[in-house]
Amino acid sequence: MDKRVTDADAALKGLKDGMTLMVGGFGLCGIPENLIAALARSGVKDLTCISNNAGVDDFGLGLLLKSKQIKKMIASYVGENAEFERQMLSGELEVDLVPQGNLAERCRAGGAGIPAFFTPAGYGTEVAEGKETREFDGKMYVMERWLRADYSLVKAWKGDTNGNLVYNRTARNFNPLMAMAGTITIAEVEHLVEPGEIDPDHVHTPGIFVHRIFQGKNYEKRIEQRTVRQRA
Amino acid sequence: MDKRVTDADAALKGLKDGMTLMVGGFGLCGIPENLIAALARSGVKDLTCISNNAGVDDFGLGLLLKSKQIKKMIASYVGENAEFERQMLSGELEVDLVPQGNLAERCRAGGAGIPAFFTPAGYGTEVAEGKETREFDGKMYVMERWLRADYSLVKAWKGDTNGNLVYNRTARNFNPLMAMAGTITIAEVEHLVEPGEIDPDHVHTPGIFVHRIFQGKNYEKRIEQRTVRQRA
Amino acid sequence: MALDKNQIAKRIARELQDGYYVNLGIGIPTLVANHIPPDITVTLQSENGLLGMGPFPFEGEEDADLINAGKQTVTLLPGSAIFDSATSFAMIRAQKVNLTVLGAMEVSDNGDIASWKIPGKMVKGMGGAMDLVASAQNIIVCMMHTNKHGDSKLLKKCSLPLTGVGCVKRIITDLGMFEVTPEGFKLTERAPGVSVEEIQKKTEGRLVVPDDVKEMVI
Amino acid sequence: MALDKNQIAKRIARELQDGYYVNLGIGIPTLVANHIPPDITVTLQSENGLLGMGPFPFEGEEDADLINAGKQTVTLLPGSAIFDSATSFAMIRAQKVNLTVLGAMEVSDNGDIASWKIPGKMVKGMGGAMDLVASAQNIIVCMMHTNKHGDSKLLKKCSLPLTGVGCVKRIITDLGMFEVTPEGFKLTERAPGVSVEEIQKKTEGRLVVPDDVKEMVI
Repeated sequence: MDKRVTDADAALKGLKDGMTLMVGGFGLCGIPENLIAALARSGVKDLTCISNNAGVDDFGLGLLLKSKQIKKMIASYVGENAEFERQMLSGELEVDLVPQGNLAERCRAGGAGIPAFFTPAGYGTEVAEGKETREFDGKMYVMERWLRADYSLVKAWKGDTNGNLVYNRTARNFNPLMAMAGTITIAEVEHLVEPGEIDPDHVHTPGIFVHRIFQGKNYEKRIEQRTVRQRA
Repeated sequence: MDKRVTDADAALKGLKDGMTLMVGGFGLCGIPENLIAALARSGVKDLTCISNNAGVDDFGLGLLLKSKQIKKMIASYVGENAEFERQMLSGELEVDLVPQGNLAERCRAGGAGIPAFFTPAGYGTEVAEGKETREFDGKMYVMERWLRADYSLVKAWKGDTNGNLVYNRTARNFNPLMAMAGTITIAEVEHLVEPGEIDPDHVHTPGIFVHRIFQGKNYEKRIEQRTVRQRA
Repeated sequence: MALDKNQIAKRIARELQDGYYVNLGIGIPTLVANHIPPDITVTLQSENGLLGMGPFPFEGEEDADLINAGKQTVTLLPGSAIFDSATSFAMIRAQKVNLTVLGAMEVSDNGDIASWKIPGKMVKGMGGAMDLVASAQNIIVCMMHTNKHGDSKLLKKCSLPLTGVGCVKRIITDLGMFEVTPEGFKLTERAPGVSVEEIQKKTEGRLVVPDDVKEMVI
Repeated sequence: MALDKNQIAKRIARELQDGYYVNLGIGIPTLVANHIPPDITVTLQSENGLLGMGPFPFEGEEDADLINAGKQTVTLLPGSAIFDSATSFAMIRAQKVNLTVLGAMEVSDNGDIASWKIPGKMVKGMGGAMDLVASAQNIIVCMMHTNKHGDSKLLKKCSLPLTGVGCVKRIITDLGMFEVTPEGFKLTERAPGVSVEEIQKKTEGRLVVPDDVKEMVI
């Protein structure tokens, strides 16, 4: 099953105003740069975006915030983005802040057909307000629901035309989980290869989860905190 | 953190009568042969074993059934083992049959700190009797609890002394999930290597889940259904 | 004349569509793989953790570490993927598998299926069947129309412990093909040479027979 | 004299044991990595999906694909492992991580912690902090004893939205080290030259002062 499409713009076919998207990445690490740029070009709006972070002011999801294409953001940490904070505090942007582990597990649950599960994170805090809580083996837990997306946009290092994906280092992060949870999952990869070029044991995301794939270009891969040590 | 022990017998230190064990493998594929043999030698008894299958009469967990070391078996399919069927029908052996996907997810939940989750499998059948059921988005689900083990015995193809594991082909199956869910997880590997010899991106089970590791020997790797095709 | 196992498998294969991911159960369903139309791409999923299952290995090339859910030695195709059992059932529950084909002991006219247990007699376990039937968006059951005593296996109500409730969409037996509808088993095709009367006689559950029931083309 | 950040980190490092897996939060906790005793092996977990985190890379060797949870460029050590975010928090919730060290804005004398939000002002989000504090078997909070207005951050009750309830086991501030007990903050060590009186004055929550409080050895 050849799932390749020509580019990011073609990959977004069918994506409409008001849809829910998952966008992979942790900070600016492992984000689908080409797809985010194409989203900005497309002008699609009123999006609900599920992503661990919201990019920075001029890169990543920050681009879509600046152009006011995002109506609601579901994320765990947004401290790197001043425009985000402004829109949230002014009420322009709906925000649902979710503990990072709960966010990851809720995406996986969406891709695993598990509609709800119990987690200790957030118990006794405002993120548990209005949610069912329960004791198991002497400890309190909160029931959380799965998250699913109309489109999941992920970035991998390598992929084959069947949709099998391999990630590089910590650019993996949320990408495999979000890939599982999309009704349509689009993968952009740095290297698109033929079936057989990836060892089946090394596949991180089996192709069944991926619906469209293309080789991205001009990766900027911006570093947020460049920390180095001196050579002795 | 060097987690290597000398052999299977040393690895089982602390394993006592009445404990709950998880044992990896699907059929005879990917079972910890050395650890099962050591269990048989040890004479430890009244075990509760969680494993997808129960081996065959003279191999795999069948060895421990024959010697009556297993008090209770939690499995999804036991059709390959006549002694098992005899002990179950006679009431000598307690048996809890669990849908395979629920079994896998319950092991993962145990290793992921998720005490309970909802699953569609088994709804309306006898495996859901006495369990909470609930509707989510128009579909019925059953609440299932995590499974955890005092000891998890797994088999990998390669492992390093930090406990990082890599599995080979479909010998992976339940092993990574059970590795997560053991209070003590013991891994036997065909190739024990030094830290640095496994690419961090290729690790299937991160070492944090593994407490003891050793290189097994004399692998029999028996095939249950040898199916072949003729050369043209 | 009633269909043989290969003919059943061949008919099921015609339900496959290009791009489908398919899980084939043990027995007759496995034979479906031999009849996939050459002009479409179908990817086989095996619930022990394999996507892109290939044919049996050549003699001498069997790998004990590479089996399917029936514990048979198999091979990998280019572009296949290996994963653990939790991920395997994740893709099943999330309905990424487009079609599940499996056997049964009994099916009822509301779509219930019994396939895993004969109390006091046979207790092999359900394996992945309960997960598959509770999750699949499209399920085809294939089985003999009657048991060895000649009793119908298409029932008003299953007598054996259930594998799943209201989940079966379509059934193929040696006598014909049936859709599960609110009115019961709807006969859509009859096996070549098999009469509607014979099917009526051998079906205990509610049977809906449209005016014109075509003979199956194998 | 009150401890500086490096001294706090150094003191925390003495709590590490051979074989520990440790998650270090952003800020002072990160500095703990610089003081791990050379005779023990400690493995650092970073919740973005990394086990076996090494030091910062040499200049020119930064890899945008290899960062820690603080988004800093880091390196891998031999025997490290990479995994997705769900697996990362699986190991955290399952208490495979032996020790979590993190910062806080406020801590209450029953072990509640507030660290993620100042309503109407600062809303960066909780990141992984809520998961870490709800799961860890052993949590050390490190922070300044008072805020920039001189108000105590060791309180009877947190005034800010909570990150977790009853979870903090131990606190290290610039003034001393404290255990959370049913009776309140128990002072176990005071910073060199800092008096018990000063600590009492700057602690709003219930403070338990044993007869003999040793001076901290850095």
